Amino acid sequence: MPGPFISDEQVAYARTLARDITEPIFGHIDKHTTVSVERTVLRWFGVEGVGAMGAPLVNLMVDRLQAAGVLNRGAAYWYGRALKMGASSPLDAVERLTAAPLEKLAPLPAAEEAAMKDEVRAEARAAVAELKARVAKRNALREEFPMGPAPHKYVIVATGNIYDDVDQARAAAQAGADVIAVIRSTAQSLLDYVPHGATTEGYGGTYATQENFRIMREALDDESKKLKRYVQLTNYSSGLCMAEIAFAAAWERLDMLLNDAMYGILFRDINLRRTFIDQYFSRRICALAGIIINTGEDNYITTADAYDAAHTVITSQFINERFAHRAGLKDWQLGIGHSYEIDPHRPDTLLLELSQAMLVRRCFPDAPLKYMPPTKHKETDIFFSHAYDVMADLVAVWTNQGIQLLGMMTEAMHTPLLADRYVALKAASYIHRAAKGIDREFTVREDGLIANRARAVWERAVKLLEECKADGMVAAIGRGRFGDVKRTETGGKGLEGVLERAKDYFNPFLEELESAK
Amino acid sequence: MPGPFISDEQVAYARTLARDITEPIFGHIDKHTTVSVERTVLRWFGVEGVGAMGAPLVNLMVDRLQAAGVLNRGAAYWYGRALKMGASSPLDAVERLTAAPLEKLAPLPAAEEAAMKDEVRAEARAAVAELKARVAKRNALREEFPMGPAPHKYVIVATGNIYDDVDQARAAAQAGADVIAVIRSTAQSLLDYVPHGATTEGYGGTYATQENFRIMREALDDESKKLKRYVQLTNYSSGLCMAEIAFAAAWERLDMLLNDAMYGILFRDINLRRTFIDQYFSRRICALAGIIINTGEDNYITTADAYDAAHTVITSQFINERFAHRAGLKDWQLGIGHSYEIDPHRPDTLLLELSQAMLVRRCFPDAPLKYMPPTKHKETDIFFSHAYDVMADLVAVWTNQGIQLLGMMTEAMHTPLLADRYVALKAASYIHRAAKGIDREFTVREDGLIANRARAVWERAVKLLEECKADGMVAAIGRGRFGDVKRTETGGKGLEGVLERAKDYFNPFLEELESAK
Amino acid sequence: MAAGTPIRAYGDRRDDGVIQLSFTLPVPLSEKAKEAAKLFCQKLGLTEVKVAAAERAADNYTFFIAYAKTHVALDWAAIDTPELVIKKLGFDDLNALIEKEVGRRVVVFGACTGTDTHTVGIDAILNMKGFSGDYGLERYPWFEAFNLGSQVPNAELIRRAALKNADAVLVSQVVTQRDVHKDNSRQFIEEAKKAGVDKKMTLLLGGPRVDHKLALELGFHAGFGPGTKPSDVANFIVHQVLQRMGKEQRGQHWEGEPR
Amino acid sequence: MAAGTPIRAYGDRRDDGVIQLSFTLPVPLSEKAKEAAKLFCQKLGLTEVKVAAAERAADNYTFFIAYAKTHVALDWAAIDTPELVIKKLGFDDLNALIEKEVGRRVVVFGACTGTDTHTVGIDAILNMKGFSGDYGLERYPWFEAFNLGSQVPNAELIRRAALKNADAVLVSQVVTQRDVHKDNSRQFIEEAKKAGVDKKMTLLLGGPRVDHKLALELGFHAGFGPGTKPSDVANFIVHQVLQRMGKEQRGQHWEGEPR
Ligand code: B12
Ligand code: B12
Ligand SMILES: Cc1ncc(COP(=O)(O)O)c(C=O)c1O
Ligand SMILES: Cc1ncc(COP(=O)(O)O)c(C=O)c1O
Repeated sequence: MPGPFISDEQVAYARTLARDITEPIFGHIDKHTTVSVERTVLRWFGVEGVGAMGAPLVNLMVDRLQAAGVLNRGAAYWYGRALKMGASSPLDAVERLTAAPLEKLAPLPAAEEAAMKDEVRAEARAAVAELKARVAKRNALREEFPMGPAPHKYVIVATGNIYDDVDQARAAAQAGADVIAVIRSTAQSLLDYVPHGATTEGYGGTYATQENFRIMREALDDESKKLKRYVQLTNYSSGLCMAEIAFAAAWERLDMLLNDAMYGILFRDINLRRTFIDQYFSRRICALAGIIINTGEDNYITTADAYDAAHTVITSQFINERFAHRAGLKDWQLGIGHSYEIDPHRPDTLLLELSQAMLVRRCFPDAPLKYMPPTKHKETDIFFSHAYDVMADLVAVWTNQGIQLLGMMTEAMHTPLLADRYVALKAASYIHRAAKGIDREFTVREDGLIANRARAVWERAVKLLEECKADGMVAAIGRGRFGDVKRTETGGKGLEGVLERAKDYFNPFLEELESAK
Repeated sequence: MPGPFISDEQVAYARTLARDITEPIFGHIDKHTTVSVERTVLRWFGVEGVGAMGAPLVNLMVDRLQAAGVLNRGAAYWYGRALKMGASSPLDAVERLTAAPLEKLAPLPAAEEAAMKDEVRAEARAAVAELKARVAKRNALREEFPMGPAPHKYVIVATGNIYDDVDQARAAAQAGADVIAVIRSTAQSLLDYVPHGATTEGYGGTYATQENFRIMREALDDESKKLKRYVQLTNYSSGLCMAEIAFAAAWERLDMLLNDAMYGILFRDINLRRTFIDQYFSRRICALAGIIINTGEDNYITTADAYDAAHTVITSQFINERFAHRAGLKDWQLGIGHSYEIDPHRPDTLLLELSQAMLVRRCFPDAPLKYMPPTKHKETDIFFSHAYDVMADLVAVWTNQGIQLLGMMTEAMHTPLLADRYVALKAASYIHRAAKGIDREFTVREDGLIANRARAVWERAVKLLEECKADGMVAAIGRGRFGDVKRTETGGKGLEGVLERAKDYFNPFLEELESAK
Repeated sequence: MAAGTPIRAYGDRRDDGVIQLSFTLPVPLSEKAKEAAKLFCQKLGLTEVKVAAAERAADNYTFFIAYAKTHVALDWAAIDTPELVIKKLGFDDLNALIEKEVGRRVVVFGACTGTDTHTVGIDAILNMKGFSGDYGLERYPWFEAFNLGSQVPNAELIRRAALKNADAVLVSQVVTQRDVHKDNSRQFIEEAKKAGVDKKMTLLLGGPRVDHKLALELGFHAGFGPGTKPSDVANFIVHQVLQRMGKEQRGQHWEGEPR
Repeated sequence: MAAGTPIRAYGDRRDDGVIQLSFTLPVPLSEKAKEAAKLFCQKLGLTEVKVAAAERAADNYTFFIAYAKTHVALDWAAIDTPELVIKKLGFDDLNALIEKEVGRRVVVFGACTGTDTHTVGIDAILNMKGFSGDYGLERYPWFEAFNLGSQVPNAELIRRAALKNADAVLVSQVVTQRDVHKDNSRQFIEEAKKAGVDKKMTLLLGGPRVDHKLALELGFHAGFGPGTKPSDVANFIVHQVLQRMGKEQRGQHWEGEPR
């Protein structure tokens, strides 16, 4: 059992701090939108496909609206105007809007505008209903073929080619994987559009596209039926297209998404404001679609030292949690991220890792939690690397992780081979089988190294929360408090895609999402 | 911490039972001797070398004495007589005795006999002193270069060729091994003589010979000095030459010996009486030479099922302990054997293994304990096999094993390659470093699976002790209670080498050994 | 897989030819050692060699882990494996069949011969308890099974089996260092020939490194490897007996799985 | 080892030639698959092949583990490795030497170029903190180090370095899938040639799959692999600067270990 280590009041205090830290950011979020949010709106209306040059239609349209200086009213508004102009289909709407001199378009009379908005709202409601129906279909399949017990064994496929990925994902599912993550091609985070169609050329991963999502989910549906065990699919809702990807994933019935409030800022140098706005909308979609989000605190300790920066993980988790709750996500949807990353050459690392994982469990008792295996200190000696992963398997089952990324013995070399996944799955199954329930066998001593370390980490985590509250998140990020990376409010990519909402900003999806219970 | 699980009174009761079980056997031991014990006596006097046909001189001499029907007075007596006849050297003594018509030799006058015995006693005392001096030299080296912390990592070498073994042992020591075991050639247990000289042809292991012991210890002394860390050496004092090997090992400064009160009976079909007598003398030598013995209960659960037969291990440990204490061994010399052998396809195996190891620790708090890795359920999938071993590493450090045999990833295939040992040592070092002290971090819950299982095993162990007491060891072994193997008192190999001692049986070494404090 | 398609190793993508190797070279760890490891792999015909790890196993030994590609391709259709197909009858049906068709108990002798003492395998086949829930031959009322245990000389096993006119003799070989199992098995076959029982009795070999092909090569009638169940062996032996009696054609087996 | 003695793999005994392999074949698990695996190894020229494990990785994939022997022998003396020998000066001595002999701060630029975002490696070399207790170049008072971070286009890195007349340019490449690191490195060298700086500046490549030999092949002046310490790089660069200044002979290095 994870100890108390700390009192319930202390945990509650951290939550208050997180609320106070995020409130001012919501002040900002509520006043802004981004090109990506607006593209998401259009996608949801059914604007699909790419233009002549291969650019997605939603990009063409939103760029047009932005160039015309009118995007701040919301793409939905202009979509409505296009319908008014007689557009017969979303595609047609795009064409009409792209052609029209929007700057000069006269405002509609108030009543007409209200009627138009109602019409658009109705269409949005229908689109939301359709999304819900798709999600319901997914949920029905999940009920028909119940998932295996947690920790859910999560493995990645990353061939660069969606068809090879399918091959590998099926094999992984057969070997016992509960969750398949399709890793994205390197630097997709920085693309300010979502590539289109099935793709077969990526580096270090496969492009996240709606069609790729569809292809993979279809294969996994098939495999789930064969195995009589639902196999989950996840991808990345990160980077400049956070919200669009969340939508595509929801539509294609994905089960989880990597989605973090700060990852893009820190690790992709994406503008801070842009990230906060996008993540909010993306999370609203996840909340609706019953998608579990996985946060990315584990990344902090691949750049910063895992022992020294342990507290930053905890601090960030509370902030991520608050952002998530504010976006309507329930506890069961919070795959809060942490990892087994302390340098294995140090003494006591199993105790230290148990301490950290238990502390996280103590703070977030109702969240599934997402546990990452060692990566940074992995060696090219695959036998050592395998032994090292096995210890992470043990901590995962000990602390009842909901989602466990399996370490790969070739982590320090290449993206996993088919056999690497097999080896990892076999070992994890053994450890889970062998050790399940170990948490109920032992009581952790409050005077031991584990408890003392947990309290020390906790203290620093609370201090950092207090600093974030006192000086603001922006200042804290500016000081490199998270992941040893410093970012400024106006630096990074994508700021040009952030717009202040007009007074009459119109986004019927946001209305729907925010009013959903 | 290993729980209490059971009360101190319960543990004390088991010890009483073990005493009651072994007492009758000592009645038998004290009245008998064996060819192997007598050969040991001669070796200790310095009778070395082999005769024309390659048979060791001690065998020639003892066989001669036995053929003449006079061995029951003790080889030492006849050795004395040979001296009396003018033998100038041990070798000369052998020749004289072999030539003389012993049956017809007239008894000595009482005074002369007493004088002769005193002389022989003096020589024996000198020989004992020399042995002690050799042991002191070993101990000095151990003090100069302290050993690494426990669990001591124990690996085997088994090339069949002592010179290859040296190569591999040095490599293993450099890679972190604390103990080197030279595995014996298959079926050496059944040889009623100890092969002579350096050997280079063995199957599944290398012959245990005094010269091989010397060669290996010399190499390890050298390596210990280089590494500034004493590396221990062990071999097998088992089979038909238990006592002789114990002597050779003590003389050549070995640190440990595999030595079990029942192993030969059960696994080598060696006669029960023979075994009990030989083990007593061999253990007396170990006691004197500060050799740690390793018992062989782990073997029971390679033939019987490890889950079902768990209690037989505990029962046997108490019996082995009692035999050992009776032979003068101190607790620090008791490498009581057990192992991680439960079928890994079962659920809860880590909990079950922890339970068993904790129970053993609970019963024998002051013994170093010898822990064996999984062997029987090892797979040829080396990656799985490695992960499986890692869990045994964890249990070993958790329960503070003194001596830990490292599992080899190729266990299900072949005797270890050089690289296999390297891989095992690296993993075990990591686990020991990562988890050391974990026993002090947790309190085991008395109402959990671990504690309940420990109590269930305990109950059956005590029942079996009670059965052994009520019906005698012979009956229990006859029913296949240990290792699922049935043996009878007069079955098995080597009974012809057991003799009732004559009233005037003379064995000055035994006198020395039994009077040593 | 489509007939005729060559088969290649699969690492990350179909037919990429990626394999993993590990080996030890008797050289101290150095850049030169790593280069040697690369050359070593190249001499094996491998390309795109990545010497992933070079570990100091000892002062003069380096342990290497490498990943590389091979062009090796196999013609699946051309691979020939004498596969032992055993479609089995269940326990009761098999006993009933022996009663009806053979009309007497089938006699088998088994042992772990030579210097081998690993009895767990042969016990699994012969003893009551059997193996993973499958009863051993002793449990079959219509079998008469003699398990001579371990370290039995080949000649002794044959002598005892001949005395009882055994239908089958089962040899278990577990220790394989320097092919001692093959040497001992060949010696068994020689003894069987000498005693003239090799044509009369069904000679079976088993053990962790035994397969049907190897056993045939060594002169046995069948070979049984890891995971063998007693019922596999029981069924095979009954077929052999019926075939010797002329009641069944060579190579026949029952369809379907045992009940 | 005696000169001229051929080197062979060492498993259990000297020169036994034993190696371990693992690979996946796109076939379902069966006896035939095991035979295929054996043939596969034999086609690699291996003998005494033992297919130790055949694991059902998926319905149509089998993962094999094999042990076998190879005749491959290497001539140790003939192996050629351009080894980068760096006998180093310590932190203070190196700074003092720059002050005295170069008389100005040594300027270096570094980045993770192309689409690579793995900055931990280049940070370890350049940032204050350094790597495993060894200070990074920023910490050296007589170095002026610019770390441009990740995802920097090659041309941009060269442009910035040229503006400051840098002494050395450091390129880090971590992602290597389908040799993207080699392609990107070649492109860097082309850009450097285009900009005419390839003769003027010391061009260094580093990363987990980089070695000195590869870097030379790609056109860099040196390559640094896993475990590189900043002081290795600092010392190497200072030598290069002194050599360019004509103050030191090509290929020279200081004797002894740093204090
Ligand atoms: C248990 C065991 C022992 C026990 C044996 C107890 C006993 N009475 O059997 C003890 C501890 C005594 C022992 C001793 C030794 N062992 Co041992 N032992 C093992 C171990 C751990 C398990 C073997 C086992 O029981 N497997 C389970 C059974 C059910 O599987 P199986 O034998 O394959 O049988 C199945 C099939 O093969 C088949 N089958 C088998 N025989 C037959 C016969 C017929 C006719 C048929 C139809 C089918 C059949 O059916 C069975 C059921 O499916 C293995 C390692 C391993 N995990 O494999 C080492 C192992 C076999 N032992 C080994 C060695 C070297 C020894 C020693 C020689 C070491 C020494 N020098 O002291 C000694 C001496 C033994 C000797 N003289 O033969 C080596 C052999 C190396 C090699 N390939 O040559 C191994 C592989 C360990 C290692 N890696 O070094 N051992
Ligand atoms: C940390 C990490 C990340 C972090 C990076 C954070 C950051 N800002 O650097 C995050 C989580 C963001 C990340 C992301 C990705 N990663 Co990454 N990551 C790693 C990881 C775990 C550790 C790398 C590391 O930091 N090593 C420690 C440093 C100190 O070592 P080093 O880089 O070798 O540097 C030393 C030397 O090589 C040398 N050196 C290095 N550069 C230079 C340069 C010069 C001039 C000199 C002199 C010396 C020198 O000195 C250093 C000190 O000794 C590795 C796995 C592993 N254990 O290796 C994967 C790994 C490198 N990542 C990988 C991949 C595929 C990715 C992604 C592309 C996945 C995806 N599709 O999303 C993304 C995107 C990254 C991108 N676009 O480049 C793969 C690469 C596969 C391959 N061989 O092509 C790896 C191997 C993981 C795997 N097995 O799949 N990753
Ligand atoms: C939250 C989050 N998003 C995204 C990614 C993947 O990287 P990217 O999409 O930036 O290439 C990660 C990687 O671990 C992550 O944790
Ligand atoms: C106590 C004991 N003696 C001896 C041996 C070795 O076997 P043998 O010497 O009988 O070949 C073992 C094997 O584990 C053992 O445990």
